[in-house]
Amino acid sequence: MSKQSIIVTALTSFLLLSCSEQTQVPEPLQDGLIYCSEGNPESFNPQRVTSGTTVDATASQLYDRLIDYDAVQQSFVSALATDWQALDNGQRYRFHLRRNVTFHDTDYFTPSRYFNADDVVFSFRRWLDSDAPYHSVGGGFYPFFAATGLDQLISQVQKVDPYTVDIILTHPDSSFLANLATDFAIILSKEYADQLASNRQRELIDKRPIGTGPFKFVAFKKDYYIRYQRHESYWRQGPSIERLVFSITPNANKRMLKLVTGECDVIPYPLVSELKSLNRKEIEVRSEVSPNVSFWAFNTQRPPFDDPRVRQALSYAINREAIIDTIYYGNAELAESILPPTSWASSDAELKYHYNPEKARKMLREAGIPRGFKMDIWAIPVQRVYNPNARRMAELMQSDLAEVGVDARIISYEWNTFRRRLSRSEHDTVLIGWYADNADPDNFFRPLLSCAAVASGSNRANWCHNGFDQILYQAISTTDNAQRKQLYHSAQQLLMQQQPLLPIAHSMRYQAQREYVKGVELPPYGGISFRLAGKELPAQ
Amino acid sequence: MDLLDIRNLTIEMDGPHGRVRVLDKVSLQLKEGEVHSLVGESGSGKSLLAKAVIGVLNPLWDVTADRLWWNGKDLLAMTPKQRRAITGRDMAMIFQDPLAYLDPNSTVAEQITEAIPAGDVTGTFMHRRIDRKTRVAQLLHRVGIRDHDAIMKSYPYELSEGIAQKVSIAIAIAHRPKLLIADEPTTAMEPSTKDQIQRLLGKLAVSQSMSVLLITQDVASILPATQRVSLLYCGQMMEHGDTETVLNRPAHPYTDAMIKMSLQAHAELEPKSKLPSLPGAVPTLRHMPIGCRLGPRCPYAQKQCVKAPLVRHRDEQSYYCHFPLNEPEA
Amino acid sequence: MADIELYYQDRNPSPLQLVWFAFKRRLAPMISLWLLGALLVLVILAPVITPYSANVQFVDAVALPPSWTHDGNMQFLFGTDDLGRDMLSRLLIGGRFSFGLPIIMVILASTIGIFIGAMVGADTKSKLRVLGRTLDRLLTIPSFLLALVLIAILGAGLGNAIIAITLSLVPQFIYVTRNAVYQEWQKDYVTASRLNGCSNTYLMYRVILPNITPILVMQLTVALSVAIMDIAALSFLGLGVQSPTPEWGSMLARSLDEVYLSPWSMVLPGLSLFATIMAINVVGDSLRRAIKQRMDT
Amino acid sequence: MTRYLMTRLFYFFLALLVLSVVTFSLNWLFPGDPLTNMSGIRDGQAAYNATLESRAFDSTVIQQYVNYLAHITQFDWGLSLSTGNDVWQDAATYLVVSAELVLLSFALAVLIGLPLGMLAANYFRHNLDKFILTSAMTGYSIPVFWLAQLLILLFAVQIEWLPITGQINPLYAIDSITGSVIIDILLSDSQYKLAALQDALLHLVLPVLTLSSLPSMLLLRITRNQTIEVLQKPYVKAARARGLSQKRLLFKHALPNVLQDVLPQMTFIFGLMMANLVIVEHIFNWPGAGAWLLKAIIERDYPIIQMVLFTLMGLILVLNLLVEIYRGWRFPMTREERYGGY
Repeated sequence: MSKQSIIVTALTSFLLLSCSEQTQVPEPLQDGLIYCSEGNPESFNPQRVTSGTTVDATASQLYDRLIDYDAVQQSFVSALATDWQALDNGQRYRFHLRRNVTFHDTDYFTPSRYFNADDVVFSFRRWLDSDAPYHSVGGGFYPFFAATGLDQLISQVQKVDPYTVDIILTHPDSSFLANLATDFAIILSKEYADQLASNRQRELIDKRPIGTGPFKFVAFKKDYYIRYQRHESYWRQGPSIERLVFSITPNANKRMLKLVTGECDVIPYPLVSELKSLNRKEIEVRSEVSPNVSFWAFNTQRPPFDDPRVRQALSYAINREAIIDTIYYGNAELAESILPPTSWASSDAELKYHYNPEKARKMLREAGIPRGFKMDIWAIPVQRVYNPNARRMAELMQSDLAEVGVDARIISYEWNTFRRRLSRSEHDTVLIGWYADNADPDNFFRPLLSCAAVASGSNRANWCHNGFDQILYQAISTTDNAQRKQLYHSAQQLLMQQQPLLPIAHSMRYQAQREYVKGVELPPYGGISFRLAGKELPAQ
Repeated sequence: MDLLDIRNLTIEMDGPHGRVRVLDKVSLQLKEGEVHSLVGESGSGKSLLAKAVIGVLNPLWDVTADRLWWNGKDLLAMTPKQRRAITGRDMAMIFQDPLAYLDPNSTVAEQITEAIPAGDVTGTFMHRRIDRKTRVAQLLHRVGIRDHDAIMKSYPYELSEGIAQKVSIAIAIAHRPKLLIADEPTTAMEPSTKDQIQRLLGKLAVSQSMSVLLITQDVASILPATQRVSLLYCGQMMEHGDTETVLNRPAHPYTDAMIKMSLQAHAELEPKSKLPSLPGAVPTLRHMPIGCRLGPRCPYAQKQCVKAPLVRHRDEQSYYCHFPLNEPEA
Repeated sequence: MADIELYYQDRNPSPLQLVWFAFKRRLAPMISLWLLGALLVLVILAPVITPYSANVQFVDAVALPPSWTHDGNMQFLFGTDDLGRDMLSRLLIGGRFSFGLPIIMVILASTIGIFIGAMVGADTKSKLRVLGRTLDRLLTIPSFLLALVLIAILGAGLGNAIIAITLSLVPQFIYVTRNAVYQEWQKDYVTASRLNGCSNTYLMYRVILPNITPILVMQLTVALSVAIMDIAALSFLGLGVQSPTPEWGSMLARSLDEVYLSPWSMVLPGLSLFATIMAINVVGDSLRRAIKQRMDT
Repeated sequence: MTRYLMTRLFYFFLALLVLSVVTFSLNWLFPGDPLTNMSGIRDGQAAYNATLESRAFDSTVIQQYVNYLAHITQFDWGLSLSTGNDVWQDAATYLVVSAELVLLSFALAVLIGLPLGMLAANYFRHNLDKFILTSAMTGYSIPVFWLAQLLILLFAVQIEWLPITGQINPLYAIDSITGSVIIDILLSDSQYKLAALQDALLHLVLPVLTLSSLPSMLLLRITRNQTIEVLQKPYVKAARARGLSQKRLLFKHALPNVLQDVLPQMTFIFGLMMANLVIVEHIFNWPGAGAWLLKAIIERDYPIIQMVLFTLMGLILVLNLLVEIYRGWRFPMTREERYGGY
């Protein structure tokens, strides 16, 4: 064959290839699902983080917990623990473990035994015991457990027999089981950890994860994708899809367009109003009431934000109604307190900080803040349940602040850099938020504003108030809900007076997906789960 | 039949100041085997005439003629393809500045090879290659280049002007044309080279038995072998006819002036004689005189000259003038 | 001037004038030039003629379409953006950053570049030749990459972007000036002037510069379109102008989130950018053609 | 030719050397510790003192530069400040991704620009020429980032022909071995190579189209103007007087002479593509060097910035060298040494 005819043949086949009418969806696309996540996971171990992005990518996909929380039944249900009892007046919990649960079998690890008590003890000691060999891997920092005080609460984790574990508390705590059911309290494989340790590759435990969850890890390319494969011998009903891909797409607009073109099957934090105006029948937008709050935290360790009068004045300067309208398009409720009104502990607090630039100006003058005072607003670069567009919110606030003579600058970094710098307290103020990991009201207070949370880096206001901590401590020591409600009420009063942060909104949680996607539910607490995910492609 | 028969050829173009007639009703006949010289100052339109014949005129210019015949066939009525079959085969052209008219990025061999008729070389690929090479060498020999091997490999910018013109001629005669148009082939050359080229052209005209239309600026540069001569001024034909007759007994004042000018350059003048040049300068396209365009400069001009003169004939010569010189005594 | 010329007139227009005569005969470049002039006036007068301040937010008029559409409102001619800011005011004020600033940057860069280029070009001794040849090669690196390097050093922000783009434009001016001066220097008329005893400074400013002005003017238009494109691109990538300052590139970037809800917020800045660059390119291209025409005749 | 080659190589390496001096001095110009900027090892890390010594930071600047040169000739660009990975190891796939994109776009630009430019020139002053020229001017003036967005809205969202981001649908599970998605597909053991290839090609359309728009239009204009100029040259007239067909005239005589002057512009066009690469990769989420550079600039990851900039600029120089060598070989007239240089 002559050179020319080779070229011609190649060209024609190329054209045929690219133009041929697609008669059937190729198999990899039929049994695979793409979730366009909003950012990179920091690690593949949720124990080490508080960021929702990381939790989404890991907790429910790769791992299981001892117990789960059923939001519909509002009760704890069995997971890796088949049943449990509270002993010794609530100071000791005994867990009976499930048998025949397998860890992931991947090309980097092949488990030789089933899940047992050793794995539970190893997983808990990782964050509990600073002498544990794996404690310091990845920095030795476990913010959720530090912020909730779980690392102080649990005094010991004991293996009773291969399928029984005892957890001993220092004192009874009404939020203990709730915290245990969160996405952070996951179970790792001790056998894998030992294998890594003998290969001197300990740091790989959080990079190439092994768990018992419905999916196993395949590959991660930073900024581009995470690939998962179905765990064939999952212990309970698993997904009907073979492959799961997290396609990392930080830009909200691009995420929406990719959903429209079918490059994404499911997207979080959609631009709801945009999608609705598109009005496509193959796209479903789902919403769920979600316990969350977005707020503007002042770094109270930096002057002049250490002065409550400044914080109050700035709070008066912000037009929060306008924010609800333009940023949330009305799909949110103005936050009176950090505790959402859907919580049982919520009491009707009165909105104190009405938009009042006059008053703000006056208070700032009294506090000795000169006109043209410069400050930074750090705006999270990703969309969150509680804040669909922090940058834009910051722009709104920028002009509100200009109104009272404050010159605000907006700062934004890539999400992980942002979190790193934030935890180093480099910010003046930050627009961020929180969504609940469990149903306990304590989850809104201790991880966010306790003194322990200052140390763990999740207290964005760096605000440590002993009286406030005292109230929180009292509230978790009792199981009497009426009494707790009373305590949380006074905590909120104190907050409103001190104003370490300005609560902005409680938002609905949204998720958009192609209509053929089944089984991807929106849990009110915690991250997204693809455990039951499936696809029902229309027949060709 | 005339090889080339031109009747009332007119070329017009749109200039910045309106329509300009750059060639005004020029007629010219050329017989097979004839050496014909076309004389005119720069801007007289002699190159335009040649380009119109060969068909490389700017396509935006309007060419009209009562007759533009090649061997009895109407050139203007031909399709470009038919025209191309004649151009370069039956007629060829060489130019004033040979270096500019050779492709700077092809070797001499490549450019000559391109001109060799496809029918001349046959056989297998290798045969054709060798054939071509010998043909190129032959052609180079014919134009008097001996060291053909070195020249063949050269690029035009490596050649001297004389050699380059010889190469141009070699390209032109590769197809054994019936007519060679030589557009001021020696104007810018130094005397010795000029002489060489002129002799080469004369020799080729005889040995190849082809007609030559030689375009020159002055009467002195016409080939010795010239049989007929034409004089153009500002796009108008002034006079044409048998070389002997025209040069010895010019009818047109312009011819007269041209002859005297070349004599002035070549022969020593008698003392006190008047300078035989025409007064004034060649008019610009913008200020073209009406009627006989020589009018403003002609020492014999009268009112009548604002009307273009018709052709008149006298023995072996034709002229366009109301008041011819050297009229035979009645 | 009279229609009939009785005598051949002996005008001696300057090279720039000659180019201008050739330039103004064509329609498209003249329209473009008028457009640019109008834009310049608008941009200079922007603070006076804008109906509102660029950053004031009308809470009750969020994402209002332009006035000519059904839902539009004459109060906001080009509509408002997602925060309720008047698009017209933002576009006009944005023009100061997208069009006005580049003009200043180009003037700065050309002053520096032409000065250095003239000095280097006048240096006929070959001492600097090796350096010059080396720099020629480095000059093939586009200005946007240089601007990125400078941004990497200085950090993002408007001021830094201005410095970065200005500096990155300078080498092209040096290059063009040097070559033009060098070529001119070789010409016979310069040699003649030198033989007449003109000083080098005199030669440079009175003999050579007028002759290379058209080339420099053309380079100015090229640099201007590059500067506009670069500052818009930097702002689009979030490395240039920071919010709330309106700039066409950054307006474009932030409009992407609501392409569907308010398409005009994406179309208008993009169109302004496109029209401006197009006009400059048309002017530059016609200049090039006019210069060529002058040199051919 | 040998002399020509030697001087070109000399200037090439000299330019490369100047470039390395620039990147070397960047380490001081960037904020922070020069050693950290250079090696990616922060003060306080265990390896810091050892690096201090191995990078000759206890010696003179000249020594440090020589040391730096030794490191980069071994492709040791230090560690990334944000991930701690070896920069060059990470770079390999990023660079190949970009190379694929750039080569395809460059090829497309040449395929569009050259023929259309010659076509326009052939129809000089006809309506076709005016039409092509106007479209070229339009295409040349559209900001790349706006064009990308318009193309996405048209082809991906409105008529749903093409995907928007990435190299391939990640569900095909093609491992990124070389970085070039087409090669990776061919290397992979996937059962769906054909479908994957089709998907990858569809993913390529928009980025390639966007990236090649400006260069192709620029090339078109340059080619057109140059062709018009060449077509008015005496030797073309002479060739026409030899009865050559327009086709032969264009391709045999005009094209080489047009190329002679268009070729040097190729380097410039290539440079423009390198600049636009950053924007295009950012918009289309391509895991290439441009997007990587942008991220590094935002995150102030200096070892990466240095490495990518040096490589991109170095590539432009390499192309410049290749073009010069080819030009000198194919068009001997351009070997200016024959005239003693200017």
